[in-house]
Amino acid sequence: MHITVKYFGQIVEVTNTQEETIEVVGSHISDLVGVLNSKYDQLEKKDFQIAQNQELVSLETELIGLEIALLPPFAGG
Amino acid sequence: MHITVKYFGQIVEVTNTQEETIEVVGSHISDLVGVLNSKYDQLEKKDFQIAQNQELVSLETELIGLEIALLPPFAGG
Amino acid sequence: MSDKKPKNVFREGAISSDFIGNSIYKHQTKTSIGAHNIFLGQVRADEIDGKTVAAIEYTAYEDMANQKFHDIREAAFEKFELTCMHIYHSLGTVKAGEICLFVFVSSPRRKVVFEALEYIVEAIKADVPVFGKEIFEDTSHQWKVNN
Amino acid sequence: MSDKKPKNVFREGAISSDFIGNSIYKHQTKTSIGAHNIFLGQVRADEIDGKTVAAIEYTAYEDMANQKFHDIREAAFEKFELTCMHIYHSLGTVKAGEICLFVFVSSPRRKVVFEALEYIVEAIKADVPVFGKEIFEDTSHQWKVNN
Repeated sequence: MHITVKYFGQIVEVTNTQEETIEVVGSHISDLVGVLNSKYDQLEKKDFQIAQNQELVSLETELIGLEIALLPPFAGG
Repeated sequence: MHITVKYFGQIVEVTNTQEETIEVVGSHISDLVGVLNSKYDQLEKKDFQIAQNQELVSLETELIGLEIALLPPFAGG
Repeated sequence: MSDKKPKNVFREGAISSDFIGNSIYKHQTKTSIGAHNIFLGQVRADEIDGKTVAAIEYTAYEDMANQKFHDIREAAFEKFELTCMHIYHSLGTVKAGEICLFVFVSSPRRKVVFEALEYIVEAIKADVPVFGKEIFEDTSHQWKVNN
Repeated sequence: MSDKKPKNVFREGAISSDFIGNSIYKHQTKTSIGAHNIFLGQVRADEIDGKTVAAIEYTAYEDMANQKFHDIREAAFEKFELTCMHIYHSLGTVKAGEICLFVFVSSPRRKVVFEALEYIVEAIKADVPVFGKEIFEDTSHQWKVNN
């Protein structure tokens, strides 16, 4: 599956890009995170939540093919 | 004792004056209120607190000769 | 920063939005502040028995009121870690829609300002001898009572 | 008055005191309002390891953030009897002393605005994907985290 992945805040300091398309074999968020961890070796040290189609999800959530975002700790206000 | 008495808000509608000097025989706030009730027959219908020297007092408080104020319900803000 | 002598909290007439905006502006030099909380009391055009409130005419036992505002201010600085606090209250006529009370607290952190502002506003309503004559559009009136 | 479509809550750069003053002014035609409560977040010049924060650079996952602001707004109108609610958040650079968050609630009665404002500000801090890069005076940086 091809998934659009967006990066924000300090995650961009690891990926050096704000958005890319990732090819995933497997059907869960955890499979995508596995691909990202092998691609970016600094990513495991970072604290982030994952949104799929703008809703927070867990590693066990199924990939539905819509936009994924890696969100570091919120700092609004 | 001669006491300066100030009136505020709706109390002024009963007394028709904002300030006057009242001659009191007796030494407590209750004695002053007795004089005022005989002078203004509508006063007993009014809800008010009494301040002596800018502090709220009760009917049992002693008159010390300083300024008295009749304060109807507060409506600040 | 607390101070000893009661200030005059009262302003003649309504408190303007320009005055409030300017007061906010003046705090931008205080860079230890992280959170401001502002309460504004606005005169409501309440309808009572078919008559509409057009304005409130405020009077006060001014010396005692300023002393009470001062006591509230001192107590709030004692209880809460505040950087600044400002209170302004109208005297005289304030029309429906206009602002009659402006309370402004600032602190490094937000939790403090929420608690402090509510404490201060409730104390003002309960303890300060201010009186309000609600003037209806037909010029009749009734006396406002805080609850 | 709730509405269905998410608005854009974000403003480029700091929120000015004039904008806030003007927003207050516009509410003076709404004569059912008795109480306004305003929260302002201001960027602090925190000192960390001898370095001073000069500014915060805000970014956001904008679509999701606007949806979250919208959800918070709907939930607040559901829970509290509010007449109006406005939220503005900065994107881009906001210098120390400048305002980055402006939340404004209004209601006929005061108890409601205190509860509603705190609810909204806490929800914004917890749920909205906004990110803040604290830029020190020497141009180094660290990432801000809400607590």
